Amino acid sequence: MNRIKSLFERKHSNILNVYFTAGYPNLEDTFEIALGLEGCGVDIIELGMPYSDPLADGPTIQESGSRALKNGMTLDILFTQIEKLREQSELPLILMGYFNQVMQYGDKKFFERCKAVGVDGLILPDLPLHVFERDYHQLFKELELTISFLITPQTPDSRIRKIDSLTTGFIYVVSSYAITGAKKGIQPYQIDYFKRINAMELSNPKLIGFGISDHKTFTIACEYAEGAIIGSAFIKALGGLGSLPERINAFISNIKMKEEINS
Amino acid sequence: MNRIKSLFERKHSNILNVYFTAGYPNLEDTFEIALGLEGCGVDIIELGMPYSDPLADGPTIQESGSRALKNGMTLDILFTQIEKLREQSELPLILMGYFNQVMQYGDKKFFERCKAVGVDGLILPDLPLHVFERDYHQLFKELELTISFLITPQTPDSRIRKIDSLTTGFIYVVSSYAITGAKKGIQPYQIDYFKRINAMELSNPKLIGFGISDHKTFTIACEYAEGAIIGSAFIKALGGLGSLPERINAFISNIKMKEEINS
Amino acid sequence: MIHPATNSAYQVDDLGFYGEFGGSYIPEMLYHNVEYLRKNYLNIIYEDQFQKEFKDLLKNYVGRPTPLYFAKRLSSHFGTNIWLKREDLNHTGAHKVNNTIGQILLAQRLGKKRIIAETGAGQHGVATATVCALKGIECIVYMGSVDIERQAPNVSRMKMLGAKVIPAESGSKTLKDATNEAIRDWINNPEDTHYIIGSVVGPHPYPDMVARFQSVISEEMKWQLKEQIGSENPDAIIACVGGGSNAAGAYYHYLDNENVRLVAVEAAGLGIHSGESAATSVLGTKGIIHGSRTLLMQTEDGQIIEPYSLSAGLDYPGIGPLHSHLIQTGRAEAISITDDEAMDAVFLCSRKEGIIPALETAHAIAALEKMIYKDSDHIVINLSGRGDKDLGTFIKYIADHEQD
Amino acid sequence: MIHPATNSAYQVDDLGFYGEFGGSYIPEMLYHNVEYLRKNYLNIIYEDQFQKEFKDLLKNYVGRPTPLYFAKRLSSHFGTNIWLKREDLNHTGAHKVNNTIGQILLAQRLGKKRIIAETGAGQHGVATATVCALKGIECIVYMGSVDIERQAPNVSRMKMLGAKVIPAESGSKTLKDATNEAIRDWINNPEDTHYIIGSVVGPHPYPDMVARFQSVISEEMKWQLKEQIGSENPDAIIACVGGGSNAAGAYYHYLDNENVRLVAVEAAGLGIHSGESAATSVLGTKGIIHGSRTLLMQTEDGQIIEPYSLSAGLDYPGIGPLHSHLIQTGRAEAISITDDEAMDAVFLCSRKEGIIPALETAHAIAALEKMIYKDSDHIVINLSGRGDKDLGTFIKYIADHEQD
Ligand SMILES: Cc1ncc(COP(=O)(O)O)c(C=O)c1O
Ligand SMILES: Cc1ncc(COP(=O)(O)O)c(C=O)c1O
Repeated sequence: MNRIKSLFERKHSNILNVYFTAGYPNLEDTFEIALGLEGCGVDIIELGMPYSDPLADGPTIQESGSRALKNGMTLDILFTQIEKLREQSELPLILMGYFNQVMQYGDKKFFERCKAVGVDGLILPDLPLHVFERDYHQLFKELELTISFLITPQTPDSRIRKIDSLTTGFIYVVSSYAITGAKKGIQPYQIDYFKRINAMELSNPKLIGFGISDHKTFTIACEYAEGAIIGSAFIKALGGLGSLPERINAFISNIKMKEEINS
Repeated sequence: MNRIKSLFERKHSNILNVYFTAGYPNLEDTFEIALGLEGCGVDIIELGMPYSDPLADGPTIQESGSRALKNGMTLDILFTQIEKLREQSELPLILMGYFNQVMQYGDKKFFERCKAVGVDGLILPDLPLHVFERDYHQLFKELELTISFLITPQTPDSRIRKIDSLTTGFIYVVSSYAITGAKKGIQPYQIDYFKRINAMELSNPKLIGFGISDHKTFTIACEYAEGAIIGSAFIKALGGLGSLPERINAFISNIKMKEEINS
Repeated sequence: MIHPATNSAYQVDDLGFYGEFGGSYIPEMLYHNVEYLRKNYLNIIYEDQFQKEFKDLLKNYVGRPTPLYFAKRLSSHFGTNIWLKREDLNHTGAHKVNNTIGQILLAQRLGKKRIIAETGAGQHGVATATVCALKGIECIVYMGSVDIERQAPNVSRMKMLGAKVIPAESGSKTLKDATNEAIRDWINNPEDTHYIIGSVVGPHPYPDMVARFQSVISEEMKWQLKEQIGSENPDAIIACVGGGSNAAGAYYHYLDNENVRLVAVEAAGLGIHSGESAATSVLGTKGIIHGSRTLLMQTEDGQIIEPYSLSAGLDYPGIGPLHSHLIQTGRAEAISITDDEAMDAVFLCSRKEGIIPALETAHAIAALEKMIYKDSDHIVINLSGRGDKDLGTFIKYIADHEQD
Repeated sequence: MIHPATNSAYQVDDLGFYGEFGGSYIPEMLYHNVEYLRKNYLNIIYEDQFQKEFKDLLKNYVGRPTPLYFAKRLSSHFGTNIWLKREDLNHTGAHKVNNTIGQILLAQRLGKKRIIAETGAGQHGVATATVCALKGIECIVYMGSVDIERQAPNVSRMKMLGAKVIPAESGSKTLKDATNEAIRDWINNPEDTHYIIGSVVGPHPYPDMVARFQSVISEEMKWQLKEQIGSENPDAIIACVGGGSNAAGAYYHYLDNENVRLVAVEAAGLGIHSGESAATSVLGTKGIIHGSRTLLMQTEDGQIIEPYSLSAGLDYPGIGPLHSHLIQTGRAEAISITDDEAMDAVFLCSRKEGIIPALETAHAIAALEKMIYKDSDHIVINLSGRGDKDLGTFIKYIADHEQD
């Protein structure tokens, strides 16, 4: 069974999804960071495929992507790294990236390779819903890959329902108008929005992303969804002092307020 | 009798008219230069009234005018200097300047003052013929001042006749298309032009000016006219080495080829 | 004047595609605004009141119609009949303002209080800052820091007009990156902000909308040619293609008239295969950039390649989806022109016609050197802009080449 | 279109005088050329073929008619109806080209092979270099070395157009001195050279001839006003006056219509009586400059005073004889505007209308602050040129004032 699906069957709250850019800070760090996160009790790893023009990301993630590309990261290397990771880890693993990368690799070939190396799901923020439905819905079912679409405070209800019907895995609830890493804290209008979404009683679980950076924002997000996604804040932490495992540990402990680790 | 008229009654060839800017190189040099020129046997002195925007003059004369103005030269000072000069010299004296200076001083007042201090004639290159005829012809007669108009290679015969009829003193034959000081040597087309003018048998004597700078050009000019006018070349000499009398002497000797001096 | 789409093989379809190019590949954060635009743009821009205001501003503010000028000395130089469509005479000095006038009227009707734009050569930035000043609306322009340097006069103009110019420091620090930043701004400010894209790029409906606003160029060409040569149709229309808006406008009313050759001129920089080029139609493969599926310069791994051209307005790794379609179907011919060839054309046009063209435009003029044509042909070059903004580049080029 | 003089109190008389101003105070070396011009200019410029070519170039090359644009936001700022006559939209960016087009056609008919011009702001130099390139004729432009520095973009443009720019180093190194040098050049080259004077100054027939070429401005205004407000006549026409050519053109067809107020705006530099000014109508007395009797800034001893204005195109110690006459007779009102007032108007017009005016033009806009007018008035400001050439000055001004 798909690792993401089974996670959400097992666990319904406080799910922590951590994003990081593959190949950052160093080309071969992917492996160590993933295992480090697993060791800290993270639930899902969202691996960013570094891209030259990441429209939907903020400067921190863009910068990490540029570094990764300079380090020599390619999709082939990334798939090999995931293959190796899968020898040691059964953590749910999502690939996040831009659709141009998929097209240029060859769309079918790309998704099949995902499956083969042990990727569980995809987030492709610029893949249009109708293109997915028309071209890939069936394929994803066959390959047992999940797809997570985003919703925002501006997404109308009818579209949320449509997204809910196509999403497998979880719905990515964009917390605000701000691109990843752009703002701090959670505003009242966001709470209203979370409540509105909850009231819709969607069939998919939800993870809240964008602007989740610390224990406080993580906790609030978890009140209104099954869990949350942390991206920029973790990338920033990776650039800090200490050894890689130390940095990871310190960051995740902070999010979970220590006592939760290994719980 | 007007000193210029009497000069031309007395002398019909090799007349040397030397121009210099009043107040250059130093404000009070006017006196010494004029007497120096007289001492060297120059026939006419053409005193330039320094002007801010001397359209019809070349850079050498413009520069000397700027210096003279910086030295503090004004029309009143100039008239006073001429008055003083007249105490010692009976050399024919012409004032050359732009009509704006005359207008601003007050035209009648200006010409009357000229007469009073002992100026014999005027050259006002931008005073239109018809304005002279209408406004000043009669006055000049009364004041016994001469006026010298210019002719150029482009002046049509009919206009030359008109100029001849209004001119008193001499006609200023502009030797070429070049502004004072602009070119060197006398070209064949200029000789043709001089011959053409001579063939017209004008009633006024003629002095050739513009581009007369040395013995050779002076000699050629004197073949085709009663004499010539030297301007820029002399101003340049005034800026040279040695005492003022030495410079003047050296320059005029050169023009006359020495033996002529005091002849 | 602009008209609703006629039946045409070269018009956008319902999903925003020209053949296989176009569409709307955007993150959800942009969906609401883009979808709202898509649903409403035709209704809004063909409203009587909109059309009246649009035409009035084009006439009385922008100075349209722009002349179609018979370039006598260029014609005899090239041995054919050359007509220059004088978009350089528009207010602000290029065709860009046709589009910004349209979009500011649209933004007002959408109730937007804040305008963002990207700019390469700065002409679109100036044209946007201009219409924002005209309407008293806040204006933010993103511009690559490399372009800020090489198009300094336009940066000064934007500031004079009260716009805020924000440097884009990522990637090649040129047009592509400025566009990324503008899109991010829009994502962050979806409620009060309208994004005025400056070319026929971006997600549907931008390419179609911008082409419609620019179509006034070919609309005028038709009656102007009729008046001057007795026929609406030239033998060829040449235009430079950065994103492709001036070309789209110059082709628009001739798209279905296959007797009229359409020539799209791209920047080959230091040479098409020099590694420093922006010749997308040769070097590009199908991909997605700024929300649109189109020809795109990219690596095998789908990373967008940083383009190069001396000209800041052609320095873009993609082309508008319409142009990908026109080139793919053979409707348009693509020609690539190097920096040096473009500079030669700048001097040629300046010295022969007393018109200093924009460096972008010069690429279109240079294309004549590479085309086959007949003596009797009537060829229209879309003179997309004036070269004032490029004087620094020109003077530097002269100085560099005097040293050689 | 231009028409032969009608009976008018404000037209030049046979000797070239407007009342007591004008005439032809020139050295004999210039007589032949000026006289030939005087005798023939009307015949030449009213030839059918000349008019046809002139109008054709104005339309298809220069981009005329220029719009008469209702400036909504400026109007509400000033509480009256403000119309901008958009000479900034002409090819090369100012009214100057109306005259150079006319004079180059004249020069061709005179068989001249070499053109000289003086320039202050560089607009006339650019306009001259432009028409010389258009016709393939050699072009030499004299420009004060101070102006070369403050109008650098125009110097680059002239070079691009193939003209030779010669610095004038005498006097204040500005427009007056450039004019002196040009006149000297003409004296030295009377056979093959035509001197294209850039304003309504110089010996007769220049002031009248230039005014006629520029009169197309008011000719268009008449039908444009008729079209837009139902009457040919505005309540007032405001124009800046350096030499006065744009003003002459804007007034021309209204000279005899005393219901139309004519407002002439001069540069007061640092203040009319600061010693750094170019406010000729206040500071000037009757005198002769560049062959014409007119109002002139001069010392008691008749030395011409070096004028000052931040604006290179108004930095002239005289005004055209027509304007001296209009001001002396009370037909025109003179208003003086300081550098700072003009700069405020630059910003005002840029921010309110999206039009960056030339620094010269800004003086005309600023005059509204000093005029009395009614809410219901229709006031035309002649927007003589665009401010691109002044960007360096503007940016420096901002920087200097931020430091304060
Ligand atoms: C004068 C000029 N021409 C052409 C272009 C290229 O844009 P497009 O291809 O959209 O016409 C630009 C872009 O800035 C420009 O300024
Ligand atoms: C834009 C502009 N306006 C006005 C002037 C002043 O000239 P005139 O008084 O002849 O119109 C100039 C002169 O260069 C100019 O460039």
